[in-house]
Amino acid sequence: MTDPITEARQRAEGLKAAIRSFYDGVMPADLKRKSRLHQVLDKDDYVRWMRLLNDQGWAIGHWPKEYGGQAWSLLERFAFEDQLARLGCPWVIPFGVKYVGPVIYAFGSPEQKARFLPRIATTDEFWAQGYSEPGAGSDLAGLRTEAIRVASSEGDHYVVNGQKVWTTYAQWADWLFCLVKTARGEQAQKSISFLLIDMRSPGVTVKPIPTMDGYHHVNEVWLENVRVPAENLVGAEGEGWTYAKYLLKNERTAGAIVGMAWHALERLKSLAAEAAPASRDRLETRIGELELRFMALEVASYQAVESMMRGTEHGAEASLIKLRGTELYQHIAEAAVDTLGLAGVAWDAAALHAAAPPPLGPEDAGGIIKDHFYNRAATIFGGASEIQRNIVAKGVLGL
Amino acid sequence: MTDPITEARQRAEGLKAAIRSFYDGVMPADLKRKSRLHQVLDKDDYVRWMRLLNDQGWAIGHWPKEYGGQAWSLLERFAFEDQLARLGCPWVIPFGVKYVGPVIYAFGSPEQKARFLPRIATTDEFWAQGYSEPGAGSDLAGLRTEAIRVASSEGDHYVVNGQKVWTTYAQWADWLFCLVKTARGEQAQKSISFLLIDMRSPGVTVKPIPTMDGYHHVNEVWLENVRVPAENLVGAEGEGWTYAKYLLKNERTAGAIVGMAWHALERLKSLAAEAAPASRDRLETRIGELELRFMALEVASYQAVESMMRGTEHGAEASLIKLRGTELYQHIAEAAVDTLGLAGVAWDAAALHAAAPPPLGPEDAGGIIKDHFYNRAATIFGGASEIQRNIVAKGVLGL
Amino acid sequence: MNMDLETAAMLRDSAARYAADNYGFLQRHAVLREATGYSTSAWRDYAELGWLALRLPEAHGGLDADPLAVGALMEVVGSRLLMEPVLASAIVGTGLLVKLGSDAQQVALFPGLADGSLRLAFADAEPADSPCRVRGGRLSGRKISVLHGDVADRLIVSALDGDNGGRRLYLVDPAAGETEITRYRLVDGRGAANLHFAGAPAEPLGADTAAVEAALAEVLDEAAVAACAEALGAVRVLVTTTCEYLKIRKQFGRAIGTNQALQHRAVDMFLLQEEVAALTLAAQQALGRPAVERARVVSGAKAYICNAARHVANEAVQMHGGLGVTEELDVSHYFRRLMVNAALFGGRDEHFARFLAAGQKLGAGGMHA
Amino acid sequence: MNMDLETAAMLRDSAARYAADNYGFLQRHAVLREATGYSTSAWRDYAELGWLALRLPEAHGGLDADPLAVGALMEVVGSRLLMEPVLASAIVGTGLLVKLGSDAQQVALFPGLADGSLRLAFADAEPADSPCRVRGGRLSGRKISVLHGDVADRLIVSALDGDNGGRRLYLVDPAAGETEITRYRLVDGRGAANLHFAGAPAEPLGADTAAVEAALAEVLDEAAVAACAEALGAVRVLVTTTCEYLKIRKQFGRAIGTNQALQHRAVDMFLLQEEVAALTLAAQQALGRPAVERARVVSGAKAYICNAARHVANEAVQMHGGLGVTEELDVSHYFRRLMVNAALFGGRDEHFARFLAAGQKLGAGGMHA
Repeated sequence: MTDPITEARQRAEGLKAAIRSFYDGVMPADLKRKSRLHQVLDKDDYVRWMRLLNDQGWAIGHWPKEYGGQAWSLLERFAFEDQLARLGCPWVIPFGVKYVGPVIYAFGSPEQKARFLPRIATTDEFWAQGYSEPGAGSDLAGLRTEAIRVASSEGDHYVVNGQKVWTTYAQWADWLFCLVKTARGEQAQKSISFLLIDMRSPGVTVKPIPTMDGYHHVNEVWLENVRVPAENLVGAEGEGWTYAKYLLKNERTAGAIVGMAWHALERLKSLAAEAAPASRDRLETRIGELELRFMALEVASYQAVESMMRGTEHGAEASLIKLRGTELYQHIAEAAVDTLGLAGVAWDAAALHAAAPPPLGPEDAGGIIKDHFYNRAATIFGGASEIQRNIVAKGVLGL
Repeated sequence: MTDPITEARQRAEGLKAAIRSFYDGVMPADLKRKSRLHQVLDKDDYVRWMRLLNDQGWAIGHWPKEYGGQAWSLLERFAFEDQLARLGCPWVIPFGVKYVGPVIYAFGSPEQKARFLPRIATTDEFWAQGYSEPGAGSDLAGLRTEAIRVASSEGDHYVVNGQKVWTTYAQWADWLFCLVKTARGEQAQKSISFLLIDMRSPGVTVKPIPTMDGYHHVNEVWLENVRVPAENLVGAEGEGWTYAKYLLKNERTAGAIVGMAWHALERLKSLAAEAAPASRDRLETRIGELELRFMALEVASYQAVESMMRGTEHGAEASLIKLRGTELYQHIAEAAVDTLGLAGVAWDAAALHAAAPPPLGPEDAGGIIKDHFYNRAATIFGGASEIQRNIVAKGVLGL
Repeated sequence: MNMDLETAAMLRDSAARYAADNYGFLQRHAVLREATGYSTSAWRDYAELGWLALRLPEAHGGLDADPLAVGALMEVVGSRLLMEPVLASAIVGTGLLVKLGSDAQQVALFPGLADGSLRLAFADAEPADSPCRVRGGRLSGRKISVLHGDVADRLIVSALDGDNGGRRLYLVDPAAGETEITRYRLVDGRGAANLHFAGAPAEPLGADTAAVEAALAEVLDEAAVAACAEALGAVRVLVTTTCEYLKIRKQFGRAIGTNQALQHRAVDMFLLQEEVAALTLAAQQALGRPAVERARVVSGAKAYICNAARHVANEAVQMHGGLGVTEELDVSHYFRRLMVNAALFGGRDEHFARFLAAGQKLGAGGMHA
Repeated sequence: MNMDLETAAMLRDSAARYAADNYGFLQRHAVLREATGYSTSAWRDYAELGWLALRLPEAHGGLDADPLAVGALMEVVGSRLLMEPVLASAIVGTGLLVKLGSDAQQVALFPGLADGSLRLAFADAEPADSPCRVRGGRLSGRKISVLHGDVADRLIVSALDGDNGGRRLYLVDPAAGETEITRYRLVDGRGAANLHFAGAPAEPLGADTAAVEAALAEVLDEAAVAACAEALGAVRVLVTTTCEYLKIRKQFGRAIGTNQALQHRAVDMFLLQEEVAALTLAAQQALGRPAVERARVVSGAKAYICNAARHVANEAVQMHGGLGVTEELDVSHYFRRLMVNAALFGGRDEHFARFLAAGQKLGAGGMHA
């Protein structure tokens, strides 16, 4: 008799091996190169990537079998993201397969499941997430986007007004899953509902927010008298907070940061190997310290995932991985910038596109810098480091 | 025409040179050795030391000329403490000459000045400070020691009841200057008075607080129905807070931490020179980082002192010196402990006394460890690091 | 070795119960005043509880415990700051004897180890100017900072083999003469000694230099990992104690734990605790792996834990304010124990260097490619 | 050089006033879109304000300003993120010409420097595989990351003297042919270039190798110190801006600045700011001291300030939350400028190594015994 953890470990190892052969044998060279060099990926690249994963059965590997998934354990989910990131693969866009998909299969109507789940799996429809609002980043109680239910002859609908912010890839999205207020004056948590909004609806405006990495990731999404059919409400009115928490639980097991840190460390070591001999000693110590922190992150993360599977978690596991992972990743990036020296401050915009001219300096310098800027936000988005510490202080330490 | 700062600089340089010749020519060898090795100094050692300083005119160099001082500028005061500490001299016991002396000459009665000041200068009387109370370390509003004024035929007196804590060298003290409550229910700041208490009064009990360096520095002082003549009240009743703040201002310009850090760095460098060649490289970098932090502390401190003299201070100067100085000093001590390796965890108690047997390891290891323990409290006493940061946040940054 | 989480957990629970009942803070204060530097009655209890047979082979009535079980015990040792020579004698000394002892040596010494009548100490560090050397069965030279060397019944001493060359281990009976012992305490109160051998009778331990080197490396890694577990026990107590103190200590009218700055620092202590736990477990698991990989994980863990434990100890003292440096509060005792813990069986710099070197040997992909 | 605090303060005030009126955040956004990477009209203003003559000798109508005055200007450059080639041309390029230029070169070039019609860039870093070399007055090789090399009218290029040996400086007119210029922007938006010389006419600057080495060391130290002052200007703005934001931004119903954790972190930013200020002043004063002492203080300051500025920039971004990484808020612009600032004229590791080396040369007592 094998215990579930041992079995999950074996399956995770198998999955990792399969990913490595996929990377060697199936993954197109242009996608590999773009991703490895942190070049700019466009929507087509991402859709292609997500479909490649789906072809392997991996895009929705964590879904239950009845919805086409493989019912992965937490450990497999974690190992999947970790292994892809170690190889320097593109981001596994989570909004469909990881965030809204599970909410729909867990709480959606049969019609919603039939309508949305297949196209999420294949990325035939691209999703975005409408959570944050100006002035209500981490504080959902401050949510102001309102949805008012109106009865009409063609069936009920909601009229939605408000503004979402930091909406990643809203410019590509077909659908937005959205937290809205469906009741006033009530206790914040009981007034929030979970609505699916067609981005082509009249009244939806997407406005880019330029960020310092120079590319277009995040947006403001303005919702002005947007008419949303009542059947696009997930579950019950006022239960949005419950679904959001469920979704957050899925967000928690993010192995990507471990793999990303590993990949960045390997890149840093290659850069260091070319550094002037005089500075190599000190660099070696600095890299060694980062590697040691990586080892701590890695063993703590995998043990945390196993604790969650055993049900022996203390509740701070996700925060630990997020805090340590993002901070380590940023420090690796800083070491890479320092190692590049003067080549690390050239904004090699041309090198960030597939048909690139010769780079100004080392081949991957442009991507390292762009990534450094992009990931400066890693300790801010998805629950800022300060929020993570607040959560642990209150929820785990009882302070 | 020389500006006052330039002149003060020249005088400070002169003072430092004079201290160096004093150290080379006048300072007794046994005191030098005890102090350099961080051995245990007893009361006689300290009294002898303070009188040596007074013989040079330095113990009260910062007092106005009319009370026998030299009216040192802030810069000279700072340089004085800095230079002594760099040479590894004993602590300049501040309770008399630095703390209570100035309060007495600024706010005391002519009788008090005549009675106390000369014996403070010569350390004929040894003073201790009665500020902290259990549960009221940094929070003077929590002060509970009460002094009730009673009229009698022999003149008025106060009856004092309460407990002081962390009272350094109370076991040696002839006098205690003490904050007491002379009124109830009133606004905290208006109810505090500044009283001078003869330690030989009936009802005064001194109880040592053993600390982890193994020596007797701090005490609890219990005051039970202690009768204090009314003429030992300094200034006016209810003005104790004003005097305490004045005293604190004198405490602010503490150059000793700069000199102590310098001295500890030099000691660390000697230790490192004997370390195994394999670890010397990494040690060199670590020491270099500490030296760089020292340089920052040193230039920031001296510029802060000059700002105070110019009246252009922002108010955070004292906190900066305290925070940076104590944290650096502790980190230097940790590096020394690490450099000593196994020799750094032997509790060489015998080596801490003048008539010491051969040390267990390097000659100064015992003292380094003892000092490490003693100065673990440097970020706690005299305004903990947390309190310093609160002060700057509120008082300077307006947060 | 079969890693067995459940057996380890049971041992941890029973040891913790024993220590809670018999080794409270005040009881320990009494132990600190004993001439031996530890409690002889507790030591007898340990023998009865089977702790001293943990590392002995089953064939000799021992438990042949895996690193998880050893770690479980060491966690309790760290959490209650037990003063007895568990690590020095029952783990390191016994481990060397198990791996290197001849049948005769094992038959002669195992019973005493199991019943606690025989205490071992391992003497390794020496001053550069007086290396230890054995010629014709006689040992000369100096050893320093020998943990529990003040009370050991037998010493295991590393020395140059002056007859055949190479580094070997030797069994020395300090009572057999020609051994001068300078006894003292470490900063955490445990006994130690500097030793001066002037031709002390020395009996070789282990068949040859190669066997000694291999066994020594393994046992020293076991010792380092046991020290990690001890640190974990102490760190857990400091984190818990500090969080409790933050809840009860009031300043300016409210609990100081309501201050966000202290909350965040407490969280950082807790995160370090979790990393110490994770690395300890990883290092225990690594003890069975090939030498370079074992070195990478064990030394990485020890180096990281030295620093993490120092940070936790510093923060625990700092947040307890003045009380944190007093003898009356346990915090300062954990502070000192962790200081010794960090220096024993390889300090942070030594292990970090070994971690780096092992990484280079493992090559670019490391263990995790 | 006579250090004059008052003159410096006056210059700082007047420059700050000019920049406040003419170089606000929106005005700068327009400058960022200019093809030159800087504002030609602002550049003309600087000439009129005398900034471009600051470093010129009085005999040539210049101000012969001391390091305090140069620093005062650079502080304003940093506090408003001015994009023009003040540092590259008016300080470094001009400094080299003042120290090394022949009478003829000075007479020919000073007027253009003063009126802004002539912009210099200093080309020093080169790829290891294409070092620059001059033979028979012709320069070959590559240079990289030349600040404002995209617009410079004259380049000062370090190269091996292929005729006489040793390292020299040369004046090159990029318009005179045989110079290929790859123009690009640095991450802070300022222009830069990689240069490829294929026999470009090159005119020696400086009498001999020894004179060049000495002058170059001095001017590079001046440049490093000017960069420190620029960092100080930027750091001050970030600290002030962050404190303001903490007061106005509300979360969970109250200003986030009421959270003690953020307060303490803001204090640490402020302490770093004060240390940056103190080290900058110390480094300015050290420029007049003997070479080793100068190296110790200047490199120490630059190394410390690189790290301090990075910490302040990171914290400023972090405390501004998502806004901190947007183009719309100035914080991210300061972040990028400080990144460039740290890399120019010697990065943190290079200066730290020089700080160490100088310390060893100064010996045990250092400067402060």
